[in-house]
Amino acid sequence: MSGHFIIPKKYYQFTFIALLILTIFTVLISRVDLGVLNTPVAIGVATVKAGLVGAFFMGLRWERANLIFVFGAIAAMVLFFLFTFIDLAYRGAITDEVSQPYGYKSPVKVTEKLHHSSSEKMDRH
Amino acid sequence: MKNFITEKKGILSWLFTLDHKRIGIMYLVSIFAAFALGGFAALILRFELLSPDKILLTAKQYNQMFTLHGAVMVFLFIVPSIPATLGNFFLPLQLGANDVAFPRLNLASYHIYLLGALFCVASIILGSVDTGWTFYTPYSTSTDTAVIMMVTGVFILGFSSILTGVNFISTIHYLRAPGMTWFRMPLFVWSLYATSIIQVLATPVLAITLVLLMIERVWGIGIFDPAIGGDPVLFQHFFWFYSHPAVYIMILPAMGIMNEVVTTFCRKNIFGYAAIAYSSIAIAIISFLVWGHHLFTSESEVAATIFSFLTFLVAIPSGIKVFNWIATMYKGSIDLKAPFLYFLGFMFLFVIGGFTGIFLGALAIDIHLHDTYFVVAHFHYVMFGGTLYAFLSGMHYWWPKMFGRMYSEFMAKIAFWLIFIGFNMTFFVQFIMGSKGMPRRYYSYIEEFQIYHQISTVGSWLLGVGFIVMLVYLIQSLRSKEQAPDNPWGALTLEWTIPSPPQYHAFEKTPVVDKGPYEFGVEKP
Amino acid sequence: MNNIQSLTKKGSFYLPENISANLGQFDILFYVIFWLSVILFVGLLIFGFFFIISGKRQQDDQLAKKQITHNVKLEVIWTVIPTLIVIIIFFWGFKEYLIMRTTAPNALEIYVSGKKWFWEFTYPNGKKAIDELVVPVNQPIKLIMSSTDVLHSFYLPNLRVKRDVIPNRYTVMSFESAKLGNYNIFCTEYCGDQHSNMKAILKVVDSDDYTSFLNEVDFDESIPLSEAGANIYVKKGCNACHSVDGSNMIGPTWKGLYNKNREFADGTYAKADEVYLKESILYPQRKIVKGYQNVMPSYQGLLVDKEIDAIIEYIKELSK
Amino acid sequence: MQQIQKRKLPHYFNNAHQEFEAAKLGMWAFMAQEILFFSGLFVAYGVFRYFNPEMFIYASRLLDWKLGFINTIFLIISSFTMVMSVYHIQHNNRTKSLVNLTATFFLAAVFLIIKTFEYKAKFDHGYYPGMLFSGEGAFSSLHIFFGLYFTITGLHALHIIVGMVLIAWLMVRVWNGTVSAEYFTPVEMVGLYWHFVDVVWIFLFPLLYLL
Repeated sequence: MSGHFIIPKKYYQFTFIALLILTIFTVLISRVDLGVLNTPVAIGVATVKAGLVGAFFMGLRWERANLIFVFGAIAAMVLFFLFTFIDLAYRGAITDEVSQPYGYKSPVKVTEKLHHSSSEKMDRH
Repeated sequence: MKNFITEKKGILSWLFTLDHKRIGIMYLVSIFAAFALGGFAALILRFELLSPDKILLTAKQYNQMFTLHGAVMVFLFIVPSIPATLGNFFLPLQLGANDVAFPRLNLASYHIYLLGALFCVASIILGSVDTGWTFYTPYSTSTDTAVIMMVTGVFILGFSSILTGVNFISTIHYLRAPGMTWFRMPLFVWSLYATSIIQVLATPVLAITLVLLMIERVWGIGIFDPAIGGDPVLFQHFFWFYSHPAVYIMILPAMGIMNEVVTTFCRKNIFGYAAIAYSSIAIAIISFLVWGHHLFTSESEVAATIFSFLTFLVAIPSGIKVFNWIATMYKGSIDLKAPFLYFLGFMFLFVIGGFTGIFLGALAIDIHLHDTYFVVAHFHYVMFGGTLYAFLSGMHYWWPKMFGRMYSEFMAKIAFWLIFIGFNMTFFVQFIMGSKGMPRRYYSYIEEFQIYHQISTVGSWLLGVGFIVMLVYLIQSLRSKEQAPDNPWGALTLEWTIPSPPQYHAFEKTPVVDKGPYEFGVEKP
Repeated sequence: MNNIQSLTKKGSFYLPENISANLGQFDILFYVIFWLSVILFVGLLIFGFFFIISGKRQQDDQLAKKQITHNVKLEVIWTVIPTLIVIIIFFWGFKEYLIMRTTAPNALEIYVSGKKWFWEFTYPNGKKAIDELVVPVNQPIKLIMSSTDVLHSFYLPNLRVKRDVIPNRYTVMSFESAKLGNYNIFCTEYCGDQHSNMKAILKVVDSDDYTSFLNEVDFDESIPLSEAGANIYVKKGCNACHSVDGSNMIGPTWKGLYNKNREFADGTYAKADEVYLKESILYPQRKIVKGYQNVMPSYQGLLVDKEIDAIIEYIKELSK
Repeated sequence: MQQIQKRKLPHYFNNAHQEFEAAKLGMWAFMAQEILFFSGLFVAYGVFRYFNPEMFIYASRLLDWKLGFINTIFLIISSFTMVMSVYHIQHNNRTKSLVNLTATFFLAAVFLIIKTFEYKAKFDHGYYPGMLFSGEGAFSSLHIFFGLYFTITGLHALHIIVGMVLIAWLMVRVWNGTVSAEYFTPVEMVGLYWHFVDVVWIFLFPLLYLL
């Protein structure tokens, strides 16, 4: 276990430089419009960076017992995403459900025609 | 000989103690106060329902009363009930440790609990909330009652629960006595481990839900309020993602106590130790997959089908545990003392609660039974019949160990039967009323249901009397002078090897463990 | 009032009478699960009772007769069998659920709008009714439901169906009734003070009664205006929030209201004359009397002008 | 810098290694809780991006990504200086550790200052959160994006402020010698917390600014 095991300095320096490069890469890649791939690539690069910080800065690379918590939390988060999106994606699959155009009350000045595109997509379900 | 109670005198020595035993006792007192407040609200509710028209409360007051009953019972009483009281007191002792891993954090979690309770009580005074303990939007963001105060209180209480979970996980991992491997730990510790995992992973989602609710109510950012583009069903997803694992936070420690009680009062090794230990962890994991069965009437059909299937999977580990306990009683030498009576009560009521859960799991049946009194009866059978009965069983089982005094067995039996009959009279009638179509949270109802409500209310009076009798003989036992023996039930787990009210520094020499927790009949080395 | 069929007297021990044409299997599934649970529960009871009797402890520290710690065969059995039973129940429940949720193509569409504390039905020919859902028998009905303020839930116990009614979204529910008569409709999603009064009546009639209901005009000229106003006071649900005996409920009382000086929340004043009364019926939000919540839904399109005049006449009658 | 003070091991632990491991496990359990706390916000972001995708793309154009980029760089540097301060305290050269800690503290402060500039720029355009939203925009549900934007970045900024308080508390302890090579647990724990806050921003930056 890493208790008195001190992580050598070079690990930190390499991860630091890698993080800087990846950040610049994130910005550059976002310039290029990859269409549907935009979000997965951005999240992918962010996950790589998070992995680097977790593995070396936070010392997870030399851990064993604590990994269950990291992966447990990530699994719970993924479950949360998954099931919420199953409900949202399949709304109106069997009994057609139509989302009324957002009838705005006072707080928001309606500047554009009420029936904007996203709720039309919902109507076409 | 000084024990942890007479160690230091004075209220400050209690309020700022780092001793896990004293923190457990302080939690016990606060839990009783919360239970009294919630129970009193329940009695008023039932009294009001004696007739369809107004007896005591107006419609708005009735709504505030059932919200008070729900919120106080769930957040202030039943979530912290077993882990914080008996768990705090006996987890370190059962592991052979002298304290939890982070005593200051333990004290902090009690003070956070008091602060949260203060907020909840303050919200009651400032015109209490009338949204139900579920705070569904858009009603909770549009009503004029003190929602912000109550929601802040519950937000703070969430952190007390998280810190207890963090504390227990570290204690179980690192403070076990030498020789106590994972499969030589008592099963109460296993269930507290599973509970702590849920507490740590589920409660923060409640915290973020309540923060978003408050922001929605104050600034109206429009994620839950449908008038400005939000989606109320999204709030229900957020809320139940925490609240279903929360009901397993309530029942898992209760199941843990049942293992201790059944082995001691049958003087027999537990049947299927590994099966029970693994089923606790299995329940902890599957509990994160099933929250959608609270939304069968408002979510999409595909999601409802998946949630219904997974709900049936979570019933299997509970079934395994019940079968294992019955198998433990086979050929046991059974001693019908009060803790074991509450164990039998738990088995009787929890099995009824479990089977009615099967009704509610089937999709078509749930569409008819959703939000009716059938659901009210189901969760009272599982929470009252399950968690509270196990809590009472655990309290009677460890009462001589905690206070060094013995309660009168005869009075305990009277209280048991009063509560058992009162409970069944109150809630079994609600099953029938609910499946007939009586919706829940109704201030007035149609004439035909009056007879059911009247039986239920009379039953609730019996319950009230039963708990008063219990309070009397428990206080009487504290005032009696004669000292209870160190191990009145002849149990084998570590907490029974030390003097009755344990000293502040419980284990002089850390015990070495070389065999399982319930190996009766194996000669001591 | 019109005789609503009782939920408790008709139907089986646990369930109200099932008048649905396509959900006949529901009650069978309910009682299959019920009797399965009873058998298993009584089985466990007998085992437990027998173990207690045979195992009574004679002297103090007598150990158990046999220390059995596990029996793999038994444990496998009592894991696999419940899983199988439970999966069968799942599929049966799912099959029934799909019948419930699929709407027949020739369904009669009725719009339902849940407002704070009453239901408003809009029939295909535009006729609106409050708390009264009239449907022809043996005809699939499709309810397109939405709420104007908070969550409600439309529940027909005798038809075993329920669906949440969500603001700003249309949710759909369908059923087909096979029996005539009047049945209960409840709101089952908590929606505030009068949640328990948000009841409506389902009237299943044969098809020609249905068509006559559609063309029936609420208003008959024969009776005097104020008396018609009194009927509308009950029929349109005004009695839920306004009293006629002087006691103030959710809304101010109508007794002695006419030409009374009214102070509003924003500090302005006005006399309660015909213009003010008509405006408050059609646009309640405009003038809120001090000390009252702004919860009254607008009756625009719900009351024709003659009906509003009748109500104003009735208020004048009350204020004499 | 004062003398390093000897520390007595609490009575319920039997060796320092066990205490350090227990503290780290407790911290990781707390990190799991924080992951779940922010997961709620990410799910809300995902849900409303699914509801109105074009509006999110349009709205993220309104944000100034250059400031976001500089903020990300600052947080990564602060993570690095935090790790170096843990490294130095483990080697017992307390001055270097203190220097790194102060650097982390100031980088965090700069991050917050840039944040306030961004908020001010938003307020000038009238993009207030939720109810007070009075901004112009091609989409009528624009207020949802800014409601979410202010909630997520606000809560993240709150975590950074808590982090800064913890770092200040650490600087005091390094100074008065209660933290040293034998007992550096607090430094490691605050380091873990700080890296977590940085990781959350690493995810937030592309999601809010670039997509």
